[in-house]
Amino acid sequence: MPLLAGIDCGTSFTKAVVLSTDHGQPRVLGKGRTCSGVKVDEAASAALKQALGEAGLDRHLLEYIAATGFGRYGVSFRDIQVTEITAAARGAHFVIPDTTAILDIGGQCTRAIGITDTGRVKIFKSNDKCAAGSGMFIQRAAKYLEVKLEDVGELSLSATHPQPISSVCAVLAESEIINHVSAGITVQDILRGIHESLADRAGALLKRVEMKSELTLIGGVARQAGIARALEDRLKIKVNIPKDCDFICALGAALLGLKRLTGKRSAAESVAREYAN
Amino acid sequence: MFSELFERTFDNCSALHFPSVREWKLADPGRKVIAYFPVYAPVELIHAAGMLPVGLSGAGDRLDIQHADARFGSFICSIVKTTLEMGLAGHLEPFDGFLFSTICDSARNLCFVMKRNFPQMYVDFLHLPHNPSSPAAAQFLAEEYRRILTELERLGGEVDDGALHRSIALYNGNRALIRELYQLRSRSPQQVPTSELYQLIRLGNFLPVEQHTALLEATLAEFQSRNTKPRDSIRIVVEGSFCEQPPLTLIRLVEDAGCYIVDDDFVIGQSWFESDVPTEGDPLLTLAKSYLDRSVYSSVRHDFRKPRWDGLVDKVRRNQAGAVLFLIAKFCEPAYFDYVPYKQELDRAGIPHLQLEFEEKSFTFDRLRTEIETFVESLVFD
Amino acid sequence: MRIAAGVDVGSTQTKAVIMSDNGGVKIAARALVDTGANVQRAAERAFDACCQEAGVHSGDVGFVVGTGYGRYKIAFGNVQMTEITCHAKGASFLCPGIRTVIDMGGQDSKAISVGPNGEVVDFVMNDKCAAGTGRFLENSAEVMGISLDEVGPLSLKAQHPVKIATVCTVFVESDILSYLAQGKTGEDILGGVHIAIAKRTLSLARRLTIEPEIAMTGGVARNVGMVRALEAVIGRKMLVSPDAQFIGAVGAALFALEKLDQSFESSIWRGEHAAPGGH
Amino acid sequence: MKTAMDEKKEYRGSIHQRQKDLMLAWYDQLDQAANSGNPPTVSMMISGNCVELLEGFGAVPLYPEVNALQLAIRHQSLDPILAAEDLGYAADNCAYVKADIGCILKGITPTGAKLPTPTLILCNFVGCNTYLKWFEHLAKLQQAPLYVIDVPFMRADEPSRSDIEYVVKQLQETVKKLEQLSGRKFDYDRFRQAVARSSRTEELWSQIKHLARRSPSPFDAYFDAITLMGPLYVYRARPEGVEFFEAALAELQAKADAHKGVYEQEHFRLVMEGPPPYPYFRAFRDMFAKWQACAVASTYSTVGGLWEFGFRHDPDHPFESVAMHMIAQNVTNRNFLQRYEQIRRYVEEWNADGVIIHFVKSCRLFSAGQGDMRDYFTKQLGIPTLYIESDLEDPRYFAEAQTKNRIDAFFEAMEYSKATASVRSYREGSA
Repeated sequence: MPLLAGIDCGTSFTKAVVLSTDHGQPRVLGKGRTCSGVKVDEAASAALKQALGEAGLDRHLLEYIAATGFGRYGVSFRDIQVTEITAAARGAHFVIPDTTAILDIGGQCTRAIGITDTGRVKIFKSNDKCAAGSGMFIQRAAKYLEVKLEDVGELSLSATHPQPISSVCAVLAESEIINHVSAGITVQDILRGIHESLADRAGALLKRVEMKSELTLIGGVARQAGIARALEDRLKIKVNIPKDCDFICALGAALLGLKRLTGKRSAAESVAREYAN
Repeated sequence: MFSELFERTFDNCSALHFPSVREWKLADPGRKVIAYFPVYAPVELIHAAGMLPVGLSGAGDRLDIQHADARFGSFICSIVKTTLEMGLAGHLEPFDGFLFSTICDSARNLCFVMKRNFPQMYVDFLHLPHNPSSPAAAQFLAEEYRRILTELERLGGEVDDGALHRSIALYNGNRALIRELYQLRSRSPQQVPTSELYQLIRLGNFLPVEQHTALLEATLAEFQSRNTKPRDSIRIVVEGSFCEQPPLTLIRLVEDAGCYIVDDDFVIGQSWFESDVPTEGDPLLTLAKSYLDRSVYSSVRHDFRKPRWDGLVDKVRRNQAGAVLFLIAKFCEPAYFDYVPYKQELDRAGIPHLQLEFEEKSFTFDRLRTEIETFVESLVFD
Repeated sequence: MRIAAGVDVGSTQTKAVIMSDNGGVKIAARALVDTGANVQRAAERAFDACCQEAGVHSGDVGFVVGTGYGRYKIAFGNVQMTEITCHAKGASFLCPGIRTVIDMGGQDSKAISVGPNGEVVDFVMNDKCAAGTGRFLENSAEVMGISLDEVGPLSLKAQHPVKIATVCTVFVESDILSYLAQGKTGEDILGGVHIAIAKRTLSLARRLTIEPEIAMTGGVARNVGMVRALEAVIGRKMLVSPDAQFIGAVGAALFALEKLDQSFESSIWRGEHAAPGGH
Repeated sequence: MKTAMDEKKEYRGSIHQRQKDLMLAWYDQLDQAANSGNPPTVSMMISGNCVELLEGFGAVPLYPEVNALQLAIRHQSLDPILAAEDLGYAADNCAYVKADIGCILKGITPTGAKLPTPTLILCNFVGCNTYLKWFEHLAKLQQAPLYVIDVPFMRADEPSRSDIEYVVKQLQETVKKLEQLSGRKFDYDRFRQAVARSSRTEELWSQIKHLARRSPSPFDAYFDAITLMGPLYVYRARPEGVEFFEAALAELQAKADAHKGVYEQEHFRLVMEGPPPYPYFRAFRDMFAKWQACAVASTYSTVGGLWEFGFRHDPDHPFESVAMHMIAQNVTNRNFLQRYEQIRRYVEEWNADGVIIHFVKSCRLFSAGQGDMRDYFTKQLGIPTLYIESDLEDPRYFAEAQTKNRIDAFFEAMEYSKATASVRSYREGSA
């Protein structure tokens, strides 16, 4: 029974999962999560330690470690690294097998990924020109409008005259909000406007990755700020939110690791067989 | 090691103050140096006039833009700004003239902004025909070349047909070698790393053609003698960097991510003829005809007889490439536009592709690296 | 004696100043509040606080000029003027003889050529692209998990300031993160950030003719690191008034005083600045 | 004092309605062509258009730009732009092109009238490389024949003999092409007549432009001129065009003689450089109206042709004069320094107080280098110049508050210098 780990070194958090198989089926045994800080290696070990702890296992038992995320090359003890996009696709596919599109609303960059029925990345589009659709932007807006992030969703629902945000630069979009405020527009209408513009931009990205009638939403801020609802209303689609979706990338990395590992094994076995004869 | 030699030569040549150019001038101060903006420039005319043609290809990350931003504002590509900045910062002092051409709207306006800011220089604008199907085009271009040659003669003295023919022959030889290098790379990319070939070709921007040709020969031999073992990589064609040039690091990054670049349009101006220009007859007319019928396609050359998108699909097939990587300079409108028909034709032909944006001056690539690696991973993992 | 007020409703903070004129023109009181989501309230709060500190009745204030993005929301204001005009006026009052004003705020950065009477001769503001504004510093501070007040002093400790590729306020984050990953020190990174903004600001100011007498205004003027960095790239010392962040309000108050003044010069301004929502 | 609201801004004489009718009639012709295949239609660019040549076939011009701007003024440009971006066009591609492509994809037209697939897509290049891409892509999308007239750019002060011959030859090639495609014979006399009418229309238009030298100016040479431009490009070579501009001149002449200006009091006289932000056309105009600032000249109104400095089409040399118009007598094919010179002349001869440079991100032909232009006017000539950025088609690039703020500050400053000047003269007078 193979034992391996996937570690996702994100810009703010580092997440790890410990994975094994159960009658050939991958199973998560433990999860760990720490702040990334400056030293990637340390954060990775810490997260891994947590995950192993939860699984009640010892590190030396691990056969294979796959790293992903911004700091993937910083994990000195990795066996392989893959990008967070590849990992997200595999992870989401494992959790929600029939999903065809993934939307990742990250800190500064929103990303849409179209995947095949095997969980392979078919096509992806990042919106790195316009961070006005990013998580950081909503956080700032909430801060400026003096509302808690988790209230944003509810408030925006009670809007009567949504005020769209047209600017395609996060900073100028902030000025726009400020202008709205000084024009006396209600917080609700502004928040709803932000949500709608954000959904529209995401929609444009998703069109380019051939989204059908559903998508899987990952990325922490997005969930808190009630964006899922906005997406459903605006784009008329089903939005899946995998449980503990922060770990999707770590999981995806682990799954790819498993692929490599089992691949290597069978190769090794066949070689062994040759020598046997 | 060969590649180190490159980098030294490359760094030396492309240094902000153009040391190799100053050397050349120092050897005989009477001689003139004419800088040309990418992409298509009639270097033969400049060479025949006894001058050194130098390709301006921006300043990479070597220069902070301090003045040019104020002149060109937002939404304008970097090479336009760095070129003006080099001038305003005094780095273009060794040049006697600048030659621009009809490649894009920003570059054209740059020509006249340069004219205003450097009145003592010879600044000229070459109109390359956009209507090759017109029987009148060749004659027009020949006369356009004549006009420019007359200006050059005013700077450097009489030029006869013999001299023009000799220059044409020299550049024919140079380009033939470049074609051979490209073919070798396509046959066995492991022997010809693009990061090296790229520098080699770019050196043609700075070095006198005679020197460059010699260097090409030497390098070709060196490449042929290598027996590097192939890596597990995907064969790709790079498209879109015909004018502003990507940082070397980015090209390395593409290779490290597991790609063999088997064809590209880097520094396209150095290899803009698909076959030799005839060396008899009226040299200006043959050059003109060659531009119309013999020059390689690019996003800044318009010929509605043969669409560029066919050119790309063709290129992919010819090189048995598995994918296309669009490396597009930020705010390069011609490249942005062509991406659409290119994309449509590639999709139709079932050829996977990825579009990335760069700036000559960028030097952190985490975002791009993630996307390139994902692209490769999506092609290798089942 | 004449009492007038200027209220500058900025994007993040609202400033009010009361000025009096008996004998010489003096600042009688200042007040500063966060603008927040209710601009009108913010203006009132700042104004009232200011009256209180000056010990005057709002009724005693003869004329109020509003400026800043929220100026049209100042219900009690008599006239509105742009902060550009007010900055020039205020700067030449607080730093007599200055000819060039460099103002760095959260959303905008601008440079103004100022005439002998504090009038605007020419001005430029950051392009459609907000690169290099004060917000750039805030984001950097946030990414590095330190407070905005720390960034300036820290940046001065830089040994080998890093090179910052983008002055894009939004994407500087990835630059900083990769430097942190490379193990660069916070000081060196912040040093690089400050230099990057300074250069960007200089290239903005270059669109004007930069005169030797330069003043820096706006919230960022309180950041000593930014002031030094700018001085380094410009190659000149800059005047920074302790009232730097009140300069818009001061300018507005000065115009208000002129309104009360019946002399001929002031008639230049009479009724000229009314805009929708004005009187 | 007056505010923007109660200022009477637009020039609204009887010709305003006639302009509307003419443009609707044009769309009707296009609609008819879409249904019946007759008359033949030719897609062309506004800049240096050779509408006279089409008259020789009784063909109707189809101007994608006009459709695009109509859409923007009606606040309908964003959807088609997004549709084009879904196709892969970049955020930084010309939004005119995106809007036009988007309309074809979605079957949108400005008035609802059907638009035909053109008999010929004729790219009259005139300096804008984006035109080449635009028409190439249209030809690919609409499966329509494409022909490019390659117009040599103005690299010297005057076009060379070979420049003119080259264009004349291509015009004649175009004639052959159109004969094949339309099945109609080219009517040379009709062509000459058209050229003759054009020179008449141009004379009238030029006189109208010179009326703006009066103080107050009877019309706004930016905002109002745009209203008059439609007929100029579509009907210049037709009787309707001549009549229209005769009426326009008469009306404006009368207004000028009565010393009636655009505003009750003309406070500032401006030269405008760059296209307007069509998606915010009204809002933008109000920002100037608030200060009773009137444009007395504009470069944008010379995109289709530059006539106020004396050029006219010439019936005695029809092909040559059409070529001349395409090469040398429209702002887009003239080089950047010639544009500086054009603006400088406007400031002097139309006696303006300042220059407004409007950078539009879509159009690099117009905008690339306008910072240098500002440098020239402020530092070399000492002319008050305001530089603002937005876009001519894409509503996402117009920041209303910021733009308003810059414009207000600009006028606050100009006003002070004007006022102090008047104080000085008053003092000198009284002393």
